[in-house]
Amino acid sequence: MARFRFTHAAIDPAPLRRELADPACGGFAAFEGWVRDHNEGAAVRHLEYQAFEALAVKEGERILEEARTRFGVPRVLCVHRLGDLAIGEVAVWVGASAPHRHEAFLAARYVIDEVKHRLPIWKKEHYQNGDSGWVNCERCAAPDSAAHPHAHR
Amino acid sequence: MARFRFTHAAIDPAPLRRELADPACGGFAAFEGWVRDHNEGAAVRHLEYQAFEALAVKEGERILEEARTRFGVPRVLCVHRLGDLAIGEVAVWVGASAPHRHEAFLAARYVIDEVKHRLPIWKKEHYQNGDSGWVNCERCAAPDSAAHPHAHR
Amino acid sequence: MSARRLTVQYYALLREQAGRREESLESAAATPRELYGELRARYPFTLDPEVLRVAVNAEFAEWSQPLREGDTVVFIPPVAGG
Amino acid sequence: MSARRLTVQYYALLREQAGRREESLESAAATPRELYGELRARYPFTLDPEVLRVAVNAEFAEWSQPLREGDTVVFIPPVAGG
Repeated sequence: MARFRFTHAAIDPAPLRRELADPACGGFAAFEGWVRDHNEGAAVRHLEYQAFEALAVKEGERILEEARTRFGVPRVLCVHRLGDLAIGEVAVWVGASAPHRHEAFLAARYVIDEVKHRLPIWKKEHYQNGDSGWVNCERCAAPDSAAHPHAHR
Repeated sequence: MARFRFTHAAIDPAPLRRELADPACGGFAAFEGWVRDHNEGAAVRHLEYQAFEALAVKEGERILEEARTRFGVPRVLCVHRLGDLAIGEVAVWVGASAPHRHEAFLAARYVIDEVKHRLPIWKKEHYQNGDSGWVNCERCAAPDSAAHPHAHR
Repeated sequence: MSARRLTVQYYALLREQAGRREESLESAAATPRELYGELRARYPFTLDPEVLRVAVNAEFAEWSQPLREGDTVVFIPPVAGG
Repeated sequence: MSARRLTVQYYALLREQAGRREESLESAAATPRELYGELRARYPFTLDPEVLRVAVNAEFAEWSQPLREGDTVVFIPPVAGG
């Protein structure tokens, strides 16, 4: 049941939602992360995603299993893009189908939140001005890193 | 800005999500209501949706505008199917794109909840055993209607 | 007590029980509440007004709103919800 | 103090600062903590161990976990989050 996976090709949501079709399900919730043209005030030209795939796939499967168990959602799926992405491209897709909408929404939200925080996936932003940087890393490496607000585990 | 609309043809989510594309948006949340094969223990064969369209479109637009204002979500869209639907078909589609995922999820959830409660849209279930009934109406009309749990406005 | 020409549209269970989608009628009813009472005498409506909402000219209205010549009235059964 | 053959894989900022994706090395480091200290002497790593996590053989591990012959070690920079 390989429900979490990576791809180096563009993500097409249409066949993914068909994987979640289930005549017992009345609600389907999906989330897509899109590449934005800016981040914290800087104009972004394109993005690069890199993952420690061997660990990320295992941890991704654990997240999906947690969502299934916790919310009683029979079908949930997540696909994450790797490599170079242009503005507007889909970086990550999450879908969940469930008997009722409440559980479908909760499961989709849970999966994307956990994926963003737990999976070893890194994002390098390439800016319009020619600079680039690994999101979060550069600030951690800066002298005032003790003051930055995000949590590490 | 006709963002709420009805259709008598099958709903295809692919072109709908493209309507919400926005390079300033990093999160897109969608909900689909699917026709289930059962409801409250009864096996459903197909469904029939009917709407008071003139009022529903106006009220639907109001709901979408509320979502935009309340959650600061630039793009939100809802399409509702009418007529006869088979099991597994999409009855309603909601999509919202926003700078960040939290607002996209909140807006999609708000819209589907309000659509289900405020719009004059009725659903007749046709059961495998040959019976049929307008959901909610039949129970309201029953002698013990005073005891049934759903609220009327 | 002058009669008005009104249009009434029916949906869902009310459409089935009235056996029609729409009709034009002369009525002395001054409000939607009186109109629904008239119609219940004519059709086997099982829905009490307490579970209905009412719309006049495609906007939600009060049951006590005065009806005017040419108004279109819709009684709204409980919606599917869920 | 016996040396072990270990594989180290690098990702993101660490990959750029190490100038390589992976290497095989002999090390006397008994734990990931000691290994990162060794590597910092060789590469211009700017990330303090406090902001990293560590994985051994593709599972999250403790910094104090004893390293064994043949282990593959990955130091995990802060993830993109957001």
